[in-house]
This record gives sequence, C-alpha cells and structure tokens, in this order.
Amino acid sequence: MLGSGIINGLIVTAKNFAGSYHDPERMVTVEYPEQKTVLPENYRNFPFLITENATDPMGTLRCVACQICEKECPPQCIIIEKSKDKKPDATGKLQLYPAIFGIDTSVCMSCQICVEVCPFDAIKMDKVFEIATTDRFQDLFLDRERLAKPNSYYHEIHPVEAAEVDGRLLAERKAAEEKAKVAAAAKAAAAAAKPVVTPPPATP
Amino acid sequence: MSAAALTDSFLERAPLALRDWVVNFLPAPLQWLGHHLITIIAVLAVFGTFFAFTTIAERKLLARLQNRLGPNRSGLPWIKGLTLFGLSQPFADAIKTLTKEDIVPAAADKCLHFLAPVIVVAFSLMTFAVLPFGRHLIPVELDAALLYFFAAGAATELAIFMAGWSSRNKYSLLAAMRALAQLISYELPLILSVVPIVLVTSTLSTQNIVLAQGGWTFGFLPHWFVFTPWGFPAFIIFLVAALAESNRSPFDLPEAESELIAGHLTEYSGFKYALFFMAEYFGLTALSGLGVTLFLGGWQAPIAALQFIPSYAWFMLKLIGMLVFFIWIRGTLLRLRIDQLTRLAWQFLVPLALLNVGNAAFWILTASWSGPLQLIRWAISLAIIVIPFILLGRTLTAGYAPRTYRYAP
Amino acid sequence: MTPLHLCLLISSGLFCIGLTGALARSNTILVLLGIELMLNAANLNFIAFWRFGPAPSPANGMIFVLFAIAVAAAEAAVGLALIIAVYRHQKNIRLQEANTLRG
Amino acid sequence: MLGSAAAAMLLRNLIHSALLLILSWASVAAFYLWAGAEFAAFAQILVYVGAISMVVLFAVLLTRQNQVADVVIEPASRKRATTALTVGACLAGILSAAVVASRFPAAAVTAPATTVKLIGLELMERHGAALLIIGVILTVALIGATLLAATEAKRNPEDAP
Repeated sequence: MLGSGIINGLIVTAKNFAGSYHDPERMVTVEYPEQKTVLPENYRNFPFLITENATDPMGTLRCVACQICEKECPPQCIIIEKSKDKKPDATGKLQLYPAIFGIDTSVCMSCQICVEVCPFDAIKMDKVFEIATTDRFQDLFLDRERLAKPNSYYHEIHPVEAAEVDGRLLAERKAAEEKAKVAAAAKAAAAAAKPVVTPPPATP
Repeated sequence: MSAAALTDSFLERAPLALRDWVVNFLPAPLQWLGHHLITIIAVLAVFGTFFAFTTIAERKLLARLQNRLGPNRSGLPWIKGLTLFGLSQPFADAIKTLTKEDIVPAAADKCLHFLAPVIVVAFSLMTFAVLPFGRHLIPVELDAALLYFFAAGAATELAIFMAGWSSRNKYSLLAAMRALAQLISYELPLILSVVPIVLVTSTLSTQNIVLAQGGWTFGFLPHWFVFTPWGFPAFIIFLVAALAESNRSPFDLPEAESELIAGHLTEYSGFKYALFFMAEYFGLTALSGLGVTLFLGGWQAPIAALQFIPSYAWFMLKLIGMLVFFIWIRGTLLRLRIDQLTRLAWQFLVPLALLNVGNAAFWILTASWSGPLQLIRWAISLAIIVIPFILLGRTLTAGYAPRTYRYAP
Repeated sequence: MTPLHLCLLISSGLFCIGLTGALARSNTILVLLGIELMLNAANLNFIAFWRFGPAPSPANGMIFVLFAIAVAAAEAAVGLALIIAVYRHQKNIRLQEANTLRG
Repeated sequence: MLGSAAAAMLLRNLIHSALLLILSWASVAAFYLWAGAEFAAFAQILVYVGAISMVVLFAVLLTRQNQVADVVIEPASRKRATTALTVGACLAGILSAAVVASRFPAAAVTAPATTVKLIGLELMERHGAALLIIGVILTVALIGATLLAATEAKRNPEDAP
C-alpha cells in the first residue's frame, strides 16, 4: 500500500534512536580528545631517527650522515651536516654522525621515501599526529634532539616491521662477524705461515 | 473539581495575573499599550527561547536517529569541564552569527535584499497571534482567525521570492521559482485539509475550534478531531502540506544544498541568514501549533483526570510532540524531485483533501445517527476515504515495482 | 468632508492610476496589473459604502467584495496564462506586436 | 497606497513594479481592516498577496528577456503615454469633482456588526447561486489557464523557452 515505505523508514530510524542510547555498538562517534582510535600498524606521518640506546640518544644514532635521504627528499625538507670526527657505531665501526639533522615538518609530505632509501635503517616513520603549535617556524622544525627516539619506541609503534628490521640487522652483523672471523682466520693462517704477531680483531 | 473551578485555578490564571500586576504599575492611559506590549514580549520571549532549543533538539535528535552523538560540547564560558550536554550550543551559535560579517553582493538589489529577511520574520511571527496557547492565553481573539493565519503565512512566500530575486544569483532565482511553485501547490491541500474542521465546527475562530474538541468519552477518549474518520486523513494531509510549506525535508527543494547550494539563502550571511533560519523555525512552530489547535485538541488535556495540569502546559507538550515528529521525519525521508513534488500535491493530496471535505459533509449530515447506526456511520466514512486512497495509490504507483538494486560484483 | 468622501477620493485616485497604467504601458503584464488595480478601486468603493453608507446592510458590501476578489483571481490566472501563451508564440509580450489579426 | 500604485505603474523594472503593486494591494487590505471588514481584508491578502502576486511574478520571470523587461519608450509609445495621462487626469478630475460635489446622508457611526458566521450564512442562502457560479468560473479558469499555458508547449516544443 502507498505509504508503507514511509512507515518502514520511520521504524528504522526509531530503532536507531532507541538503540543509540542502550547499544554502544551502534555509535560510531569517537569523542576525540578524551578517546582516541587505535591507529593501524602501518599508519605513518613524519619521520624520526632511531637511537640504539635511550640513555645516550645523541651518541648512539644509527644515522651515519650519508645524506642519501637529504638528496632523495622530494620537498627537500631534510637538512644534514656531517660531523668532522667519527664515532664508533653499534658494531664498533667508526662512522660519521650527523652534527645537524633537521626535518621541517611543515614541508614534509609524509612520502616515506627517506625511509625507503636509508641503507642503515636509521630513519623510520612516526605515528605522532598532534603536532599543532602556535609557532610554525621554530616548533615545526624538528632538530636532532627532538627527532631521536629509541629503538624500543620503534618496537612499540610498528612491532612487526621493527622485529623484521632488527632481525635483518642482527643477521647482517652476524654475517659481518663471520666474515671478520673468516678474515681473521685467514689472517691467522697467513700469520701462522708467516710468524708475525698481529693484533687481535676488535670485539664488538 | 467543577469546570468553573478549573478555569479559574491559580496556575491557569497565573500568567494573566502576572501581566495585570505589571500593567498596574503604569499610568492609566498607558495601560492598554502595556497590556499589548507584554503579550507581544511574552510571545517573542517564549518562542524565541523555544526556537533556540528547537535547533539544539533538532541537531541532537537527528544525530541520535543516525547513531551519532550530536553537539554535546558547549558549556558555560569560564567553567571548564561543565558541558551541560551541549545545551548552550544555540547561544554560542547566536553569538557567532551575530558577529559575522554581513555580505551584500555588489550586483544585488540592496533594498529588497535587506527587506526580505525582515518581512519573512515579521510575517512568521504574526501567525502566532491567533494561536490559543491556553484556556485564557490567546494573543488576539479574532473572528476569522484561520483566515488570518493563512493570510499571514502567504506573505512569507513573497519574502522568499524577494530574497531569491534580489540576490542576483542564478541558484537563488531558481530556488525562488521552485519555492513559489512548491508553496502555491501545497497551500491548496493545506487549506483544503482545514476546511472539514471549519465545516464541522462552523467557526473560523481557533479558540472556538479548541472548545469544540473538549469532552471525553468514558473520561479517557478525548473528542479530538484526529480521532474521527475525516479528521485523521485531514491531519495526515495537513502534516504533509505543513512540511512542504515550511520547506523542510523531504520537501526542502528550495534550499537543496546538493542542487542549489543553499537556494535563496546563498547570498545571505551573518544576521540576515540567522533571521531566515529563525523565520523557518517560527513558521514550522506556528504550523505545528495550528495542527495541535485544529486536530490534537489544542490545550485540552488528553484524559479528564489530568485536567489539573494547566492548559498551556498541555499545548506546549503537544507542540513539542509535533516538532519531534517533524524532526523524526526529517531524519528519515529523502528529498523529492521537483516533478514528484508537484505531482504529489496535485494528483494525490488535492483530490484526497476534496474527498475528505465531502466526508466531513457526510459526517455532519449523519450527526443524529446513534446506536448501531453509529458503527455504520464510521464504516461509511472510513470507506469514503480509505478506498480512494488505496485506488489512487495503486494508479499513481502503477509501473513502479519495488526497486531492486544491483551492485557491481 | 465625511470619511465616505475621503474613501471615494482615494478609490477614484486608485482607479485613475490603474487606468493610466493600463493605457500607457506597452508591457502586457503591466496592463493586466493596471486592470487589477481598477478592480481593487471598485472593491474599495464597495467597502466604503458598506461601512459609511447611508443604510448599511449587514454583509452585502463584503460579499460583493469577496465575489469580486474571486473573479479577479480567475481573471489574473487566465490573463497571465494567455500572456505566457502569447510569449511562447512570438517571444515578446509587447502589446503592439500582438497584431497578427489586424486587417 | 496611491503612491506605491503610481510608482508601480511608472517604474521600468518589472519586478519592482510587481512588488510595489503587491504593497499597494496589501495597503488596500489595511484599508479594509480600518473600515472594519476583517474578513475581506484577510481574503484580500490571501488571494492577492498569496496567490495573484505569485502568478504575476511567475509570468514576469517566464517572459523575461533581459534585466529590464519593459521595452524602451519609443515615440509612438510616448504619444500613447501622454494620451493615457490626459485621459487619466481628466477622469480623476471629473470623479473627484463629482465626489466632492455630492452630498451623502450622515454616515453610520459604528461598523455594521458582521461575523464570519453571518457572512457564511448570507453566502450560502441569499447568494447561493452566485457562489455556485463563482465556483464554476474558478474551475473553468483553472482548467483554461492550465490548457492555455500547457498545450502550446506541446504543439511546438522547439518554441518552448
């Protein structure tokens, strides 16, 4: 009959109305500042730098200031200045480190290219999105100190990816050690052939 | 409690007593002026706040109908954490619209552009003058009150046209044309749906119409016109036409956002926009009030035992009920197309309303039937309206099978 | 000068304005509106005589006015429909150009 | 009332003159109110301001060619205007002279007591035939207007605006 559709519609909305009071499942609204949605694992916005050790963030940056990300960055929001001296990195190898590392987040477009190109897994994407400030020049330009975050934080925000990265790094280090051992053994063999005293290989 | 005691109970007379008390402070020659001014101010104040809370109620209800929360943030200034369920939202909105820049397009007809919102508010407020809010509360007792109501309501169409034309904007003009077509089309069923009541009560005075709906069968079945076989279809037609007259969804074509930006409101901003908004709600409230007066027994209590509650409270309750129903409809139905809209008015509502007038005439002719004849009277009267409804519905929807939706695989 | 005189003066003024407009303007719509004005002037007279006339009858003047208003409404509707038909026919609503029947 | 009517007849902008005419009709209704004819006043507003004005505005918009819809006054039209003005002025003079010269019996002090009920009874009883005829006229006018405005479009659809 004519009009039955209208009545059906009214019943549906009335159910919505009643349901919205006793059935929290129906409500889709998240009252933002108090409640927050759980971000998906692959959410990303701005990059950060990984440090190995939380107690000494500046000393244990993974970044070796190779400047690949600076060159690849499409909007050119990364500024890096190499250090004059060298520091030992996680494996004990002497490496350069960034004396200045800055990202202008007002320019960054969250493309993740810096992460893709980094050969040292030193720069990763962060999940912090509440970055509104009153000063767009100073507060949105993140320097080395504000960019550095420990590896444990990386594990927290991207657990799967971080585990994969750590596994790979470990494998690489092991491979490097094996290589070093092989090299040492070869050297030792050479030394045995030629009795010359050689210093022992550096232990990690 | 006798009827006389009820009419003179303290609560019933309280507003009048308050008014007389205030008026008595004025010198004698000014008393009549004070008398009327207080009436006007009371109507403005009551319906102004009513308007404010209708907007928030509408937003909250619509949200709930769509499983949302609605505005619940705004609290009192300087008090943190107190949100009052967002009840102070309309006041925040008012401050915002009042402080916005008032933009008048360079090509606009300045005079008409300014006059349109003024006229629309003035006339929509004028319609409140003849609504009986309570047993003793009616701003103006007019003999031809119904005619006055429709005459005052007719002028708002003109204001919408002025707004649309003076904006010198093609969307506004289109909206104005649409509004004219819609308002003329629905004015007819609106008035025709009221005619049966005038026939039966043989009066145009709203107060007398309400008085004619007094009384109860067995003390709990009120003699409201909506509970008669001619009153119910008239009420439905009235509801549909009232929705269309107040430009509300599903008949909000004149300001359809998705088609015409905002229709005749496109070039209005700030306070003028607020005036239009206000007028729209005033018009809706006035039409709801008229519906309550004509069909739902006005200020009469639904059960004889509940008469001790003052009459104006009943009126307000019913008014709120009507508005909630309108909001419910707005949250449910989709917007019509313009041809569907005019077709609905001319091919469906007008014939039915005309039949319903005949139905009411039959009801008057058979007023003396009683006993088992009463049942026959009900049956015939129902048949007069139900059979054409079904037949008309069949013919109009013939060829429109229930729609089957096909989705991309 | 009684109120009746004043009313009659006003209504005759309105009538003459309507007549002048109907004669002078070449836009058909305005001519029609001028005729409406003249009808209104006549209605004014009815009400004036009903109210201030020598022997007021209870409702006669009013009923005359109601009938006149109804007829005016019908006249306006038909007239404007005619105008639209003419406009569709020759893209113009100037009175002088609707002369295809002239001998 | 007179002013807005005169201005309406003089203005070049058709919409303005239509709106001014509506104002003039509304003031006629105000005059009815002043004279105590409430019912006629409300009927006047309902019919003129509510309905006829809408039809007029529709007609204006549907037949509009440019912003100022009225055509330019040409010499022929100017001659017409002067003739019309003369005729109007002469008629006004004659009518007002007649009005001023005529003597009416003393006016009734109070308005005749007219209730809606009385009007209704009078309409139905004494003027029943006239009411029927008016009904027929209105119906015929409605159908005629619809036919006039609609069939033309069907006959030559390429002409439709």
